[in-house]
Amino acid sequence: MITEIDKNYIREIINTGKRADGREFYQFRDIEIKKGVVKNAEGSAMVKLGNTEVIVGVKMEIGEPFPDTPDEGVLMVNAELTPMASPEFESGPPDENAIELARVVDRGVRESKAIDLKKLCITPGEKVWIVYVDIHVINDDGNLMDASSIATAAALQDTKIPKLEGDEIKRGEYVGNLELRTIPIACTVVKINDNLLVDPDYEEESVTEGKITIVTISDESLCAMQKSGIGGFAPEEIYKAIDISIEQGNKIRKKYFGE
Amino acid sequence: MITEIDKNYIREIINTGKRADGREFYQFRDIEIKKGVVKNAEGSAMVKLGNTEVIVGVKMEIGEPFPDTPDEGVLMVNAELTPMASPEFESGPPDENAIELARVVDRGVRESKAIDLKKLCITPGEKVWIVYVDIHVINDDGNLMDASSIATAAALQDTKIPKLEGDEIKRGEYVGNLELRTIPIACTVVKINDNLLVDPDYEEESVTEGKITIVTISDESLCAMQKSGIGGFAPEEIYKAIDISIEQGNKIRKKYFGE
Amino acid sequence: MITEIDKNYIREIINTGKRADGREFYQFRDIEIKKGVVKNAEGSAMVKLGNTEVIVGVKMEIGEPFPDTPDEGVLMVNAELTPMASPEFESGPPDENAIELARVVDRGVRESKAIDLKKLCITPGEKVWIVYVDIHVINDDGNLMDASSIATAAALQDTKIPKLEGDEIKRGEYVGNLELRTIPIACTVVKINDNLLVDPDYEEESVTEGKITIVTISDESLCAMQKSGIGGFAPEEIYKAIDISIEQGNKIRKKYFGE
Amino acid sequence: MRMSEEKRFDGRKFDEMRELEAKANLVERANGSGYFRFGDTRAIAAVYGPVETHPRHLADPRRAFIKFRYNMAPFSTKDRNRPGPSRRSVEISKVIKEALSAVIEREEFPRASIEIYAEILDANASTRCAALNAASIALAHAGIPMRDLVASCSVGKVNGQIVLDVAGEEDTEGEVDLPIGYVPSENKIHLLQMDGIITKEEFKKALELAIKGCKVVYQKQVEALKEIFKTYENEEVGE
Amino acid sequence: MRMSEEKRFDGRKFDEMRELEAKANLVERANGSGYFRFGDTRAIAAVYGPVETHPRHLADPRRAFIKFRYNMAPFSTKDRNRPGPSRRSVEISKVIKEALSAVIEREEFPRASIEIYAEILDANASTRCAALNAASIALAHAGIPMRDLVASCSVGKVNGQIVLDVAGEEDTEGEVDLPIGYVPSENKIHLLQMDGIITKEEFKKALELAIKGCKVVYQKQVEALKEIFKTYENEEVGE
Amino acid sequence: MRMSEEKRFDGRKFDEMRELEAKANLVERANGSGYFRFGDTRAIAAVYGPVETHPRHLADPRRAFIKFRYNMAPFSTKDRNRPGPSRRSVEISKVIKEALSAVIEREEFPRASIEIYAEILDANASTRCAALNAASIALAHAGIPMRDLVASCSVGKVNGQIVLDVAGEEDTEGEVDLPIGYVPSENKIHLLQMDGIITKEEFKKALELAIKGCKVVYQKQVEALKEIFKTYENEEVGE
Repeated sequence: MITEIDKNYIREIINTGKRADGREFYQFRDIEIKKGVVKNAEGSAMVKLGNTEVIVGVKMEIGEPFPDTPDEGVLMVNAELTPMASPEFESGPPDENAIELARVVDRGVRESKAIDLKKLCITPGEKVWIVYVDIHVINDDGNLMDASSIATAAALQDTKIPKLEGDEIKRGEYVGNLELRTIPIACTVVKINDNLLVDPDYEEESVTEGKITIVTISDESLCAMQKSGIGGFAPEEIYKAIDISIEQGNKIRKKYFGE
Repeated sequence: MITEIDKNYIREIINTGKRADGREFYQFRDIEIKKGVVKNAEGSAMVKLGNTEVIVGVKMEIGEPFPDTPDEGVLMVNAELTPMASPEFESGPPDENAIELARVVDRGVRESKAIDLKKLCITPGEKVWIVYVDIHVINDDGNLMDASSIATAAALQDTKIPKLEGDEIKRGEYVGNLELRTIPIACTVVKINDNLLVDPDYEEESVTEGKITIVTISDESLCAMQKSGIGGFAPEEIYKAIDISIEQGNKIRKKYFGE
Repeated sequence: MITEIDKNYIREIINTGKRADGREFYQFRDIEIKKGVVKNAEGSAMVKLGNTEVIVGVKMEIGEPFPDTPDEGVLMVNAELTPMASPEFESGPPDENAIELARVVDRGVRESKAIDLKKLCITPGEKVWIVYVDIHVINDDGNLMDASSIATAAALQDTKIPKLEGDEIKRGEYVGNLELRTIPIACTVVKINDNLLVDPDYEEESVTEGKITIVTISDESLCAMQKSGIGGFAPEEIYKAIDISIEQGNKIRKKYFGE
Repeated sequence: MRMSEEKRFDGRKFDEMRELEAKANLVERANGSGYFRFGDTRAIAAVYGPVETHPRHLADPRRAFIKFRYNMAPFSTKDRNRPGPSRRSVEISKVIKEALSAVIEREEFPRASIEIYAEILDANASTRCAALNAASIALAHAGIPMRDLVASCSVGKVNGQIVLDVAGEEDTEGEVDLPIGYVPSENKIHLLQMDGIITKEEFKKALELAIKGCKVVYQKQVEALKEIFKTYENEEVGE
Repeated sequence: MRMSEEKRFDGRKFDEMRELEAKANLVERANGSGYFRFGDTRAIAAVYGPVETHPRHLADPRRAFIKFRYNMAPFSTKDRNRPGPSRRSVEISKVIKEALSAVIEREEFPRASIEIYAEILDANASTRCAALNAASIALAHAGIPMRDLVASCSVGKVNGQIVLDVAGEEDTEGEVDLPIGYVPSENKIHLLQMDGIITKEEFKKALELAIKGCKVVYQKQVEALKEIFKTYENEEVGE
Repeated sequence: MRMSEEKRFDGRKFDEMRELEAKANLVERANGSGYFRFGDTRAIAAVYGPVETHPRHLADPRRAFIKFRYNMAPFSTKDRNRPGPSRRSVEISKVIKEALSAVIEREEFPRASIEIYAEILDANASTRCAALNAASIALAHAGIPMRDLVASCSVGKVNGQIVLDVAGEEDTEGEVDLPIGYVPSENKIHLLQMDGIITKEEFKKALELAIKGCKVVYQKQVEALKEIFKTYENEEVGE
């Protein structure tokens, strides 16, 4: 889709210390977050990063716990790169990109212990809440990872626990909110011509020399990381990327999550 | 398979008010129905419409009811367009044509309430009869929809309910017949050069400008409809197609189902 | 992979009564058997026939019995022709060759009654041991069938039954060995230019005019047979192949299985 | 509120639709996109094409190959909808594809493909109608030559009464569901499915009501397209 | 009726087959078709080809590619048989394909495919034999050049006794099942599978009985083909 | 033995790895192969290529297409691992593929494919590291031009302590798992994943320890390759 000429142009601008859309290296595109966008979901959020748009819906279902954690609810994160969102996405079961996206978002929520899964136990060993987080990509203009992570945090914050009558879920009636103990936010740092940048758009993604996604939480510690793409990072570059991610995470949590 | 020259020929004949095989527009090909053709099935029928041949077998199995209808048996209709039946059919899971075929036949049986599913409950909420209707296409010379619908009605009429000992089905011993409360019969009306015709053969199907399948029941009401193929119908054409379908349904029910 | 010139060469040598690697017609390549090669398996064995290498691991799991044998454990044999083992193998679900391999090995174990499945019942109708035999091919230099059969016998002989605490398997603690009542050994006889040979290597397999695998047991009776490949056998050739298989089976059982 | 002789569960009149909303241009990466809403039922559709046909043996030397996928987002339904195609979604995709194929000037793009994807974001009945409406807008927005738009809505029979645009309890308790796809300029029905027992006379009444509804939908579609093309014109003028 | 020293569960003698039936020309759309019945076991087969090979990389520049699918109709078994390939059906498809490949003059159609499909309509043991028999008839009916037909039947060991054409209780209670595919003109076995414990001597006796059975099957196959080709001749004369 | 202030569950020091073993040339049919062991964790890898790319539309006119599959043998885990890809194995395959792609001189083989397969034979933590190490050896053994080998190991945080090469109870009870893939000649990290809560300072300490471990791994890889190439030289000399 993107020619070598375009790619060279993107690299050249970055060499001058700027980006094609005028942003600073450590500046996100405009972020728009709308919660409660899906009537049938127990929680939902739409997030736009520039033209990138992702909808996350949370469904609460009843199911069995895992045998090794009989007193805990279950978190399931799934991502669909719908063929609508990009000419490069195809119908069919999730490919390696969709699986990686879902698993990195999953680890951000799981490892940060943002959800107290023990509170989602109904009958130990038998019946627990399953929290399905479904990431649905509407338009891919780059940095799906961060858009999905932010939308997941917002959708979980929006999530209400439905009323139960026996085994039946009374959809539309709720007993309370799903409590979030911390807000995990992913920040993806990419390298282009040895410069580090945040929130790459689709064109910038085509020229990255490696990406690293770092999920930070409210107390500034890290809870998940993932290097992806082709290209390596020197240790100092990773330390720098961590600093950037902590700063961006704090900004986003403050501005959009009331922290 | 069919050349443009052949197609033009078929259209030209129809313009003269006739069909390539000499039939009237509202005339089915010869219908042959044989019940009880499969020893291992609880009910079965072979139907030929001219060279089109379909075998439907009904298997009665024990299973769980759907949660929202705990006191009702389950109807499952499945169609296999076996690769034997046409050079256009391929091995593999049912494609959109097989799925549509099965679902329209299913709706004809289900919506007509031909089977009293409540009578197929064994233990409410736990154990019910599952009625598997399997449509197996042997040769496709057009109008699989009507052939399958007629064969399904005949196979269901042929079906006996097996004896149960605890959870075990005593195959070959029966406690009675599966009662049919009405006989749903599909009639497919196609449009060729603005003429309406019934029971298209394979060659006619290649030149249709839309099909509409209408399932009628014994009291002349409709229980299911499906427009398929590329090409639309004016409202008056649909009303006409309904009249044709009621008439053909009555004829078939009278001649082959003893009504 | 193998050219017609190579194939002619292989055939010509065989016409002189010899084989490319100097073996006799009824001589196996060097056999190497190592048991206990997988720490996490309840039983395992690596077998090399020349350069052909197969690892078989046995895992003991808890599961439900089949409804028609409520008091018997379950044997499951599965083979993976890993894409590592040959340029002709592909990733993905088992193809017809992998399925045939697993099923012939399965029949050798099952029909010989080598394992007393009744001893693997824990709670009749509810809980039994499932014996998973997984054949993992590391390098295919021909005659996977016999290599897999020998490795399966060795791995089963190596298998220990884990300790149970309630429903939980205490991995690494054992209550005893899985007893083998007989040692089923497959011997595959191939025909090349009307000569019968055992243990074909990969190049010889490319010129066979049919294969027959015969599984013999300790008392010299047969428990499974499978003709495969394109090419037929006269009855006398089959009788000869049986004699060869009994002899080879006895040799292998004596040398490697202490019989 | 119960259904009475004059009003429905949700207070609408028998021939009254839910609130409608139509938009174009929502998916920047696509060649065209559309959005349609019936009350709480929301669909978004995007069009890619004409593009090369893959795999090649599907290419038709006489006309464009039309690909259509109807898909429900997992969170769009009361109980989570398992991702991946179902028999239901395959059937719906087929009938919508056929309705759209009939209005697209397919002969303009021999050997090429036009790929159309519709996602249901929220489902409260008539999702196939919303998908078809959004897809029609998306095709027009992508500049794909069409004889006309397809407008779609459904009618039902609830407590013996023919009603327009079934929703909520009407959907689960209704006796008949009849979605149609209609092309106003040709007065032709291009999508029609029917479930449930209905007499010939009732059917006639239902179809007439559905056509009335489709004409309202059509107005909404046209307005959304006018809106977006006006924006484009202004942008050009502004340049 | 129990199996005695002289008779079987169903009253047959040890070397007696069930009623056999063979027919050709049942599937009008196919290039050739055949039908074979052992008692209640019924198989129908159809042949398409030679046709172009898809996907192309499967094409063999020296000979025809042979495709064979053995499939049981869901209603053909006592308990419903779930549609789709099983490990069992994949293995059976492979060994039947290999038996047929050996008799088809594959070198006559380089790069092409011959596709053979067999459906089991009713199953009471020996379904793979019935499928192979029906497929042989179908190939000959399609005019595919073959060195000979393959004839197939099975023998078993039941209560220690070698019996021809196992069926019913013999199938579930038997100790050994031995299906073979035989080419009479060459006295060659092209399909052979065996399950269960048998001595070398018993095996010899069993194989001889199976070959005897195959020769009976072969006669039936040849008669069915003669019948159909006679019909064609008469039709030509009549024209 | 419990983890104390000085020792770990298995008696190792905090910065001590398990026994390492590296070998080349184990899969005769492949163009190259390698083996790597961390204690009880064993991986074997094989390389085929450069070969033609299938299906063709995946071919890249500028560089080789790299295919990598990480797979656990079903018997390699405590509970049997169901065959076939899992979401976990797909993700691991992706990140290892990317790490290897960065060091392979892909531009040398435009349009071609290099296929790399790694099998875990026995699993006790760090399986992805073992697979990456074995694959690096296999690529070098196959003579595929590379800028350097990738060496991989993991560090963890267990009871608040940063430890090298987690294993056994440390894997199930640890707070953090951090596998890295490192290219010594360039001092670059090419694989990095992290799970669990860690401060920036702890992370720095962990990464430094991991790099130390990778350097040890690298020595083992180089020795294995020297060994095998020495054998080849001797064979040539001997001829």
